[in-house]
Order: sequence, then structure tokens, then C-alpha cells
Amino acid sequence: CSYFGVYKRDIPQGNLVTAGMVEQLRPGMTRDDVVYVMGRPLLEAPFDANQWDYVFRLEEAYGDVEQRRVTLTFAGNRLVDIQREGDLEQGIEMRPSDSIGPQVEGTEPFSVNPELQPE
Amino acid sequence: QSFEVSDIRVEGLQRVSAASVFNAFPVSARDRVDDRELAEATRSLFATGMFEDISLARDGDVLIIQVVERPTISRLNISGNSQIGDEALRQGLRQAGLAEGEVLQLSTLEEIQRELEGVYQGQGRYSASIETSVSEIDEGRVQVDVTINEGAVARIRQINLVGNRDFDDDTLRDVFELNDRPGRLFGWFSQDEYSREALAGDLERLRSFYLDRGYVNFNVDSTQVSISPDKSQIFITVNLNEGRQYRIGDVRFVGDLQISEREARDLLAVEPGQVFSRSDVTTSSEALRARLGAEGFAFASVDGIPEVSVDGDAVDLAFRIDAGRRAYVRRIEFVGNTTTQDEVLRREMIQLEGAPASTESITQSRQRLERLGFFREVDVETRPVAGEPDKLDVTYTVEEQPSGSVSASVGFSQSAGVIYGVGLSQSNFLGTGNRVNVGAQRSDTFTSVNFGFTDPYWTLDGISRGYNFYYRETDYEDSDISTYSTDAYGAGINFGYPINEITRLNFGAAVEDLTIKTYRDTAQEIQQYVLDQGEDSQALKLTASWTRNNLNRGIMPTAGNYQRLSLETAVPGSDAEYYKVRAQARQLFPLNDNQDWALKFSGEVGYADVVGSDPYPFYENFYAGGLGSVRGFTANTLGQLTTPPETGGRDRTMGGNVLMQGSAELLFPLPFIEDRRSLQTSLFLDAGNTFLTSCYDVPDSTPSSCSSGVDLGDLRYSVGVGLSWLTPVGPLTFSVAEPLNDESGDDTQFFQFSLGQSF
Amino acid sequence: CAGNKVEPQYPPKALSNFEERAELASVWSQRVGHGLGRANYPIAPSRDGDTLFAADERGRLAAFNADDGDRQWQVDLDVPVSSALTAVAGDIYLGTRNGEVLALNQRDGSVRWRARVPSEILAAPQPNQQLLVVQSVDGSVTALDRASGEERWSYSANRPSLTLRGTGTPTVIDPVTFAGFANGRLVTLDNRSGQPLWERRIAIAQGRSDIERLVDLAAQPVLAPDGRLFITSFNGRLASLEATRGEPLWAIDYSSYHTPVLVGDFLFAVNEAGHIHALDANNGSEIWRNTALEGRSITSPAFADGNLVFGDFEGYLHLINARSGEIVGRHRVDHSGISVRPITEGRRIHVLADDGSLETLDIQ
Amino acid sequence: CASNGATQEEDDEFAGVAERELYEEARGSLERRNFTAAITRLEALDTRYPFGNHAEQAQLELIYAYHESGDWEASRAAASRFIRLHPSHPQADYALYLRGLSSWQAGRFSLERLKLIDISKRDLGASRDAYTDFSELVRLYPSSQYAPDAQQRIVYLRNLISRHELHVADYYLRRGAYLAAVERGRWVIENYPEAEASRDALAVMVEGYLGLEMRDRAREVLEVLIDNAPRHDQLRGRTFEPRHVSAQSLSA
Repeated sequence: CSYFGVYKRDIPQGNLVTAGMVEQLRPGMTRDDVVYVMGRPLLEAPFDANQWDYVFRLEEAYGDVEQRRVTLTFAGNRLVDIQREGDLEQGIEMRPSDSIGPQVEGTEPFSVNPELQPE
Repeated sequence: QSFEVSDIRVEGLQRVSAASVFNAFPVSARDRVDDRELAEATRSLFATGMFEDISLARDGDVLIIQVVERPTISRLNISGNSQIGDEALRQGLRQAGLAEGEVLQLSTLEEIQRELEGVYQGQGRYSASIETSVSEIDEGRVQVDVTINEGAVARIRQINLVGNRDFDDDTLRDVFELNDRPGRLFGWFSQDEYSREALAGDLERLRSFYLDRGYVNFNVDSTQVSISPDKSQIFITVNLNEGRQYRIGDVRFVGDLQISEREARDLLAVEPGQVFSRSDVTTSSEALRARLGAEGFAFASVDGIPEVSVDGDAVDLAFRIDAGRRAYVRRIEFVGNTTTQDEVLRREMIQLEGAPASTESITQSRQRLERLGFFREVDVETRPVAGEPDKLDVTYTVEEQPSGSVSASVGFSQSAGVIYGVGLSQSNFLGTGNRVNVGAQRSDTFTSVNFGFTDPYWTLDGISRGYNFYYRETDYEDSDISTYSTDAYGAGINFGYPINEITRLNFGAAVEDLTIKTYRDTAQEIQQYVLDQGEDSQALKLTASWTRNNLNRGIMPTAGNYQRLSLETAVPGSDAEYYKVRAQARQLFPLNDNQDWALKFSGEVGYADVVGSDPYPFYENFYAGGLGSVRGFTANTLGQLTTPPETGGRDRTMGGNVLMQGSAELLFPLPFIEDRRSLQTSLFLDAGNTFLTSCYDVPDSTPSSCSSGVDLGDLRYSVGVGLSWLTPVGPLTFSVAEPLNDESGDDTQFFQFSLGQSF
Repeated sequence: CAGNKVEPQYPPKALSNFEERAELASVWSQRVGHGLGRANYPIAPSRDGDTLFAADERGRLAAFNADDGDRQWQVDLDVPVSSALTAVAGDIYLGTRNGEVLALNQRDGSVRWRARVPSEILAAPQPNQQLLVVQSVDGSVTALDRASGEERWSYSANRPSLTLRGTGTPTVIDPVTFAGFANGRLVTLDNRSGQPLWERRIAIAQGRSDIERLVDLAAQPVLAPDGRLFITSFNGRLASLEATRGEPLWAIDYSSYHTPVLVGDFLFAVNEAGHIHALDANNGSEIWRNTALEGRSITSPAFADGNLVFGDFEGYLHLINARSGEIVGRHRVDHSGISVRPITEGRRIHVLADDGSLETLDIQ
Repeated sequence: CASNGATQEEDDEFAGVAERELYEEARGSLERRNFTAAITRLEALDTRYPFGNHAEQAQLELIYAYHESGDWEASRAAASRFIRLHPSHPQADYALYLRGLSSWQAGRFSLERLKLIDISKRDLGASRDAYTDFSELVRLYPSSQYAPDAQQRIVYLRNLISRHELHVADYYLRRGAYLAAVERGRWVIENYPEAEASRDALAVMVEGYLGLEMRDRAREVLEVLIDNAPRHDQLRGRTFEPRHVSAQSLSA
């Protein structure tokens, strides 16, 4: 992390989708089979229940943004179309948050009081 | 044969309303009924439990229901119970149907008697007896008396362990909480009272004792509990079979591990060859589960299965891992924050909505909420979303507590005398998470008013911004500082942000207008300075600081270290252009594992100088001596002495533009003080002084005793005992110190104390 | 203040005065180690021929000449002795609270063999020609070879969750063993195999609490020479059975945990309250009763020279005339109390007090 | 120990009093708005004559007395008990209405009236319970005399709850958790479609999708926003200006 930059954390959003999962999908599968492989999508299409968006976005604290998306279209209960965007091959390296993070300004109790006498 | 009911009459009603009878009796006028239906109807009326007896009669086609009402209990007296509280007992009885206002059913009375005796037996009170009696108050209403004789608990006379070879009776008996001797303090805390649950608990402790030492096949074959004929003594015999001690064979993982095997092995607390221990296996499984939780597998389950290998002296360990589905957090809700805004809590969250769930982040987020200091209690609960098993809803329940104070205080500090102060400080102003503090202090030597506002989250990443405004009027007429005073007012703005978990940077700018006031016996150096530089000065000061706080606690730390580097400059254009650098460091070394003995080294150096040829402004000098500096010397009296005016007056110091001070302390615990966190005592060696790199001018003819330059020989030393105690009113610090090398001019003080300020 | 001292069901009666007809004269007195210990183990002494053997709870065993009390030898076995001693045919048998059985030599107390049974042993091991039958607290009866200590067979009965302190003592003859258990049943075992021949329920558990459901057969079945068996039970009945097939002869409601004494057609028994009854052995009808020692935790009765002999919790020895039921003699042995049955031989009575003091008296 | 079998004297105060007399006294206290006296008598009536003629009426008046004396919790509890015991009672709608009113009062804030704090930014707590009670009342007893008032309160509460959701959505947009913001917007549209805040919810979803670089989804939602709220402040004609997300504006 840059020496003087503000302490930041990664911002992960959405379903962790990998190429391995998507390869297991076959048109004609039922919605339940899809859920068994991919899990349930966090982001259903706004007004069309037949489209599921599996989106994953990772804004790294000090790195760049990685974005991937798989949109599945169903006809009734059957999977008919698979769209892919972004690089699904690369493994997702989720850094577990190792520490509780910095103290919020001013919540240190009694540590150092402003001196009453003059400097 | 059936007949048509022309009308129904009810006889024998006292307190039950006819309406209740009719809507519980499924037959109404003009129904055609036969005997079977009537019997059926009577049974359902009886089922309401309101009547002792119901009989039907016919007067022509009119059906007459004769009822005898069951009395209702109008008063229930319970006496003689002390082991089971009144409230708990009434609650239990109410559930069993015995309560005031309820209908009395004799069958429930017996059942309650049996149940209560069973409860007392479970507590080892075998000689307990319960009598119940019913007395009529007036027709239809009764009083029920339940008298309990709890009897005494049978005392355990002997616990006998049979079959233990590798561990003797005494070691095993220490594992037991039950004891076969009355407590030492005349039986007050005796654990020799028998109860079934206590024995079951002890057997479980015995099992864990053996399983933690490699006895995989340990088993309690049977336990016998027997009682003396006079029912006062209990004898417990435990027949156990130790089996052999096993060492761990090979350790393997079964199931989809989700993390690298190397990393998984590092997390384990067990390795091959080590003596098998169940608690190690549990800690290892827990560590693995937590790691998977952090990976987003909130529903992961890990259990370590020992398999005794056929050759018999090693036990193999298989960690069976079921990572379960990766879980995501759908919604995070906060409950109980009726004053604190939602965003003030949400911005502390490490776990985000619509993101993989991490049990670690969820727990750490709770800790961050607790660290804010706004809540007395913070609980977190995760629940799967109905119908979507891999989604979680997280709810944080908080209990708010007043997070600030409105104070009117009377403080005392030797250097400033009695301080009257009034202040409002709120760290969660109107629930916005902003800090507001307004303070006014009035004492003999100074008056000050200050106002401060800080928004810790000026930006979402935690860059804080704060303003402050202050007005200060000081008069050192009779205090120990040289006899002049400065009035000042100013305002400043300050930004701060963390660059990692323990380090913060702060930048600020402030403008200040300062006026020097001199008096009859003001030191000549000062009068000369005012002559040369004038008494009024404006300055624009820029400040920057780097703070790294790795102490284990905010209050009374016992381990870790702390460094702080700060720079203050008055930029060109200000009347006096100077810079001031200050470096502080503290390092603590705990000497024992519960950290009540520790070595503490702290030091501070400061250097200030002017840009250009003007003299360094004396009112910005460093001072030394007193609490927080060199104890045993009066506050702010260490440094070069000033030359008094011809008309006489005490010679005092003006501080110096170089500061060196430090101390080495041994923190030791006071006996029989449990709460180490709010009281700390120490033996200390302090050292320090201020120096002047160049002396101040004096009117030409007057002799000046000042000698410029830093001379380590001038450092003053003292040894003594210090105590700091966090009282409800505020931190109290005091010390008793003996100066070691004080010289004639020094102003020493054996006993020093201060309330309301921690050092 | 919840009165943590258990009020006894039968508060002890004070000693009443009586007309002394049998005078008790002390012959000799000795001491055996520290006595029965905190748990008051029933370590009764045993006499074989002219030697009296006694032990204490820490494993000290001593042999005394029955006439003059001379201590012939003394050993420290360093085992926690917990059962009464059995001295017979050159051997001494005893049990410990760790489930160990020891066979020792009467000559010098040296250990001949050691064996192990499943749990704590409170009843004296019972020998016959080939076997040594040991009953342990976990409800099992184990038969060991008397010469080598090897286990021949073992039988175990189910046990209620709460039992009375102390187990039954088996009565062993060559063909069979009669054993009473905590579940209220008397079982007769074939000594060849340990298989039960017949079983009779002496006491039936009723009532709500564990206390009311106590039905232990905590005494020893008394076998009369003519083949009649008498057995007492707690909260149950005193029954007389025909020994070969266990046919019940008579039974009366009687709660006792003491072994009765059969003298001719008189059966002397003590109930849980400490009342002493003389019964007709043929039909169980009561001949006389004496309730003067109620609540004094008296020992099982012994018989000497026409008198019944009892010790009590204050260390008094009482003589009651077997015919009249009157108290005829009293002598205080020791303040620590007497809880094991005195040993009698003709006019001589050997008494071991709880603190290990051993006294021998003669009835004048 | 002191034996705690002390005889409770004060209960006998109503011992001799018949059921009818006790009920008359209670009604009297209610008229005089002396609620504490009314409560003690109504409670005595309830324990003494649980099946008497006045039992149901007494329980109803007990709910009212608790409510008037400001004991919101007790009033809610008494109302729930009444509804459970007498579901088909003709005045069950009155009990449900009182329960809603008690939660409504519990949710209000003195500071709220002073406009010092915006309670939609905080834990709504009791206001949520009030919303469910009034909705149930309108659903079960549409023709009840209390339905119109309940309907008005529902509208106010619905806005309060949906504004709370939008505050959270706004935070997540600023924080960069765009998917979270979209889902918060969807929650308002699905659960509180009629609330006027649902237009802002659409705007939040558009901006969230822009953050997720899903311009196709953003356009789908934009069209619905334009149909429903052409004059929305983030709309310039048919182009949407994101407020927090750094993405170009989007036009339908």
C-alpha cells in the first residue's frame, strides 16, 4: 500500500463465479440444476424473471477493479442462453481481513489530554 | 331415541356466565338430538375444565343442564421455599395450571406435588416434602396453600474412583468440582452438596481430562450413588476404565478443503507423534472452520475424528471438512440505534451487503462498533434467508449509552491552582457520530474558552476533519513561570487519517494572535525581547504529526510501544518565523504472562529554532519538571534561569528551545487489587531538562547567568514511586519523588499530584 | 438458614436405666491403626480358632491372641481396606475400595495372592471348599478360585439409580450361593457356572421419589441347618423361603438392612428404626419387641450366652436377654462409636470401635 | 429465614365485591379518565371472573386504559391476547386498531417533531410493527370504521420505511458497493411500490447498475423511471445524471 495513502479495504460485490462453474452449464438445464452449480444469483434482472445476472466486482484497496459477468437466460424452466463478460479464468484472490482496522479518530480514551499549561 | 329440544336451561351457575356455557355446548334449541349426541355435547362442555360435574335432565322437551362449578383459585400461598425463588415457583405452577384466577383441578395438585419433589431430589434434597391444602373462602372460590419443607442437602461423604492406574485419586479429584470435604471456610463454600447435574458435569470434566491426555478409549463403566440409611450422607463410586495412552499417527483431510493443504496444516494445533488431546483437536477444527468462514463459507463444518489404528498404539486423525455452500450476505440491519444514525454504524462495517459472507469480518465489525464507545452492548445474529439457503441476513442489536458528558468541574493542579471548569463533550453529537466539545476553564493563572468539532468520517475512508477555536488569557503573576502573561486567541483546522491499523497522520493549520503582558518584576530577558520584537504577534502555524500507537490498551497499557513525531512551523509572514520538532516514544516490556509486572521506558526530545536572525519566541519554549516530565521538581521550573529586574524578584526559568526528558519505570501490582486495568503503581527513575542554544539578550549592563548550549551534565535526575488511578471523576496521578542531583537554584517538590489529567 | 443439617427421621432415644443382670468385664484392649476412616468402612474383625484378626482403613492388619490380646504379628498392606475380614482355614480374605481382593497367610499376614473385581468391595468375601465369592458395589458377584484367586465366574444384576450404602453379603455353601441385590431380588447361583437357579423378588419398589423406591437387600441371607432361608430387605419384607427352590414359607412387612440372628426357633431382627424384634422362625409372629435403642444406629445383632449383643453410635455395648427382650447389660467401649457387628464366641465378645480401638469382654 | 407466606391483604379489597359492581366502578374510573384506578379494577375483574358476563368487555377496556395511560407495551400485549382469545369478536378490529396505535406512539419521537433528527435515518423499530398492524386491519376489516385512519397512517409509515432504505442505498452508492445499492432499491420497489420514494428507488438502481458497468440493465430501469417520474431531479429530459458514481450520463 502506498506509504502515505489512506488505509483502504477491498470492496467485493456479487457472486464468486469461476470458469470451472460456467463450463458445467448446459443449455436445457433446469433452474434448480443451475442453482446447484452456480448458487443463487445475488442480482436478479430488474423486470425480467427469466434472466439471471451472476456479477462479481472486486475493487482492490490499492489495486484496480476486476469485473466479471455471466448472464443466463431461461425459457420457462429451461436454460437457453449463456453470456460471459470479463476474464473468468483467473482465480479470485480474496484477502481475508486480517485485522480489525484502525481506531476511529478521537475514540482513544484518555490517551493524551491537551496540556493545560502552555507549551 | 331422539327428541326435539324446545329450550335449554342451565342450573347451578354461580360465577360462570350462561353465554360461556352456551357457546361451549354444541346443542341449541330446536335441534333434534339423541342420547349419543347429548353425551358428546356434555363431554365437550366438560373439556372446558370449568365444571366439576355435569348432568342432563329432561323436563318434557326442555333440556336441563345441571352443573357443579369447579372453584377458581382466588389466593395461592406458597411458603417454605428458599432454594427455588418465589417468582420461578409461581411461574412453574402457572404453567401447570395452578394460579390465581385459574380453575382448581385436583389432579393438577398431585401432579405438582410429584413434580416439585422430583425437582428437589434432583438437587440432592432427598428429605424434601411438600403438602398442599385447599380451603373454601366462599362458594365457588378457594384458597390453596402449598407448604414446602425443603429439607437439607445430603452431603457427599466420599467420592471413590475405581480403576485409575495412571493418575492417582488426588489429581483426579481436583478435576472434580464436587468434593467430599466441607469447604474450609466453616462449610460456607462447600461443594460437598450432591446434585445429579453436578455429578454429570464432573464426569464430563473427567472425560475431557483423560481425552486431553491421549486416553482415546477412556470410559466410565458405571457410577454408583448410594445414601446412608439416615439420608444425610451420599457415597459416590465411579468405576472407570482408562484404556491406553495414544499418540497421534498421521493427520489427513477428508472432503473439499477450499484452501491449500499447507495452509490448513499450519492452522492445526496437532502434529503426528504428539500425545493425542481432544481439546487440541477441537481448537484445530475451530481454526479451520474460522478460516473457511473468512473465505465466505459461513456454513462450513469441520470435525476431527480419531481412528485408533489396528496396530494399536497410534491414533490417526481425519479432519472431515464440509465447506457447504459459499454464503453471501443479503441485508445488514441495525436494531436499537434510536438516536445514532444508521450510517454511523454502517460505515464501521467490514462486511458489505451483496458480498461473500465472512464470519471473521462479521465478528470484527461487531468489535469495531464496540470500540466506538457509543454502545453498552453490541450483539450480532446471522439468519439464513427463508427459501434461499446460501444467503444470510445479519442483524446487529445495539444498546445505546450516553456518549459524552456535560461537566462542571473543580480541578486542582499545582501549577494552575484551583481550576473552575465547565464543559460539554459529546462524542456522538445528536447521533451523527461527530465529536463536539466546548469548554471554559477559569483559574488564578488563566482563563480559557475552547470549542472543538471533529467529523471522523469527513470522507468515507475515514479522513477526519476538525475545527477548533480557542481564547486564552493567562496571568503568571504568582505562578512559577516567569512573571509575565500572554493572551491569545485563534482558530485552526485539522485533518487526520490512518495509513494502516496503528499509524495515523494529522495535518493542520491555525492562525493565532498573541499579546505579551509584562509586569514590574518581569525578567529582563523578556523585557528586552518585548523591546526588540514588540508585544503583539500574529502567526499562521502549520502542524503535522505522525503517530504510531501499538499499545495493548488505551488506558494503563502494559505492553506494546508508541511513537509520535510532530512538527510545528510558523510560516513566513508571521511575526516570528520558527519551527518546532518534537519526538516522543514509549516502550513497555511485560515481565510475566498476566502482565501485572512490566518495564516501561519513555523518552522525549524537542528542538525549536528560528528561521533568520530574530530570537526564538520565548513563549513557545519547552518546559520540563513535574508530573509527566521529571518528577520531584516543581512543574516547569527546569532550565536556564532568567535575570531578575534590579528591583529584585525571584529568578525563574523561561524554559528552553531544546528539551530532553525520559524515564525508566518498573510497573508492579498492588496486592489484593483485582482490577489492574484502572490502577497502576510504579517505581521510577526520571531524568530531563531544557536548554537554550543561545541566550536571550539582556540590557547591556546587566549580568546574565544564562549559559547557552546543551550540557548533559545539567540533566536532573529523581527516583520515586508513582501511582495512577482511573477514578469515576477522572484519572488521578500522584508521585512521591526524591531529586538526586538538585542544585541550589532548583525548586523541588517531594509530593505531587493531579486530578483530571493523565500523563 | 435453610437448616442444612438433615433432621433424622428417628431422633436417637436417650439411654434409659435398667436392672443389670449380666455384668460385662473387660479382658483386654488393643488398637488397630486409625480405624474405619471418614467413610466408615465396615471393616469387621474375624476370629479363627484362638486368633482374632483385625484391620484398619489404611491397610494395617494385625493378629491377636483371642484370650490375652497379645499382638502376634502386624503388617502394613498399604491397600485401602474397605470390607470385613474373613479368616478361615489358614487364610484371611479381605477386599479394598479399588476392587482388589487379597488372600493372606494367617501365620504372618504375608500375601498369598491378589485378584481384581469390577468395583469397590464392602461385603466380606465368602469362602466355600473351592471358591471365594465376592460381592461388589456395582451389583456384581464374582467367584474366585480360593487357592489361586483366578476368576471362575461372575454374575451381575441391574441396579436402581439410587441405592443404600453397603451391599448385601452372599451366603455361600458348596453347591450354591445365595445373593441379595439392591434391586430387591434374592438370586441363587449354581457355584459350578454362576448361572441363576431361581430368583425371588423380596421387596417391590413403589412410591415417587428415589428414596421411597429404595429396596436394597443389604444384609446376609441366614441359612438354617434345616434348609430354611431368612432374608431381610429395606422398605420391603422379612421373608422365609425354602432354600432348594425358593418356595416362600412366610413373609412380613419389615424394613431392615441388618442381618438377623437365628437361635433355634427364634429369629432376632433389627428394623430401620432400631427396634429389636424376636420372631417365631416358623411363622414370623412376634414374640417380643424392644424399642429402647431407637435411632441409636445400632449394629447387626450378635449372640452370646443367651444374650443379644449390640454396639451403638455413641460407643455403648448393649446386652439384651434373648428370652425376655429386657436390657440386661451395658458397657461403654469408646466415644468414637461402634458400627461393625461385634464377634462373639461363647461368653466372650470382641468389639472394634470406629477409631480402631479393639476391646474384648466376657459376660460374667 | 423470614417465612414468605405473608398473606396478601390488598387482594381482599375486591373480595366481597360482586362482578357487576366491580365492572361499574371500572367504567366510572374510565369516564373520569382515572386510568390507574380503572386498570387495577379491570385487572381484578380479569383474574376474578375470567368467564363472567363482563369478561370480554373488561379486556377491551383494559387495552384502551393501558393505551391512554401511555403504557404502550401493556396495551399491545393486552390487544394481542384479546385477538387470540376472541378472534371472531365483533370488536376485534378495534383491538387491532389500538394495537397499531400503541406501536405508532412507541415509534414517535419528541425530537422528531422538532425536525432536529430525521428518524428515517435511525432504527424504525416500533414504526415497523405499527405498519404491519394497520395493514392487517385494512386487509381483515376493510369496512371497519377505523380503516380510513389506518390507511392514512400506512401511507406515512410506508414513506418513512422506504426513505430509510434509500438512505442506506445512498451510503452504499458512495461507498462503492453498487450491487448492495441496487438490491436496496429493488427491496423498496418490491415491498413498497406505491410509496412516492419508489421513484428515487428506481434512480438508485440505475446509478447502481452504472456503477456495476451494466449499462444495458441501467437503461431498462431508466425507461421505467422516465415513464413514472419524468421530472425526477436526476433526469435531463431522457438522460440520467449519476450523482455519486463516476460514469458518463446515460440516455434512454
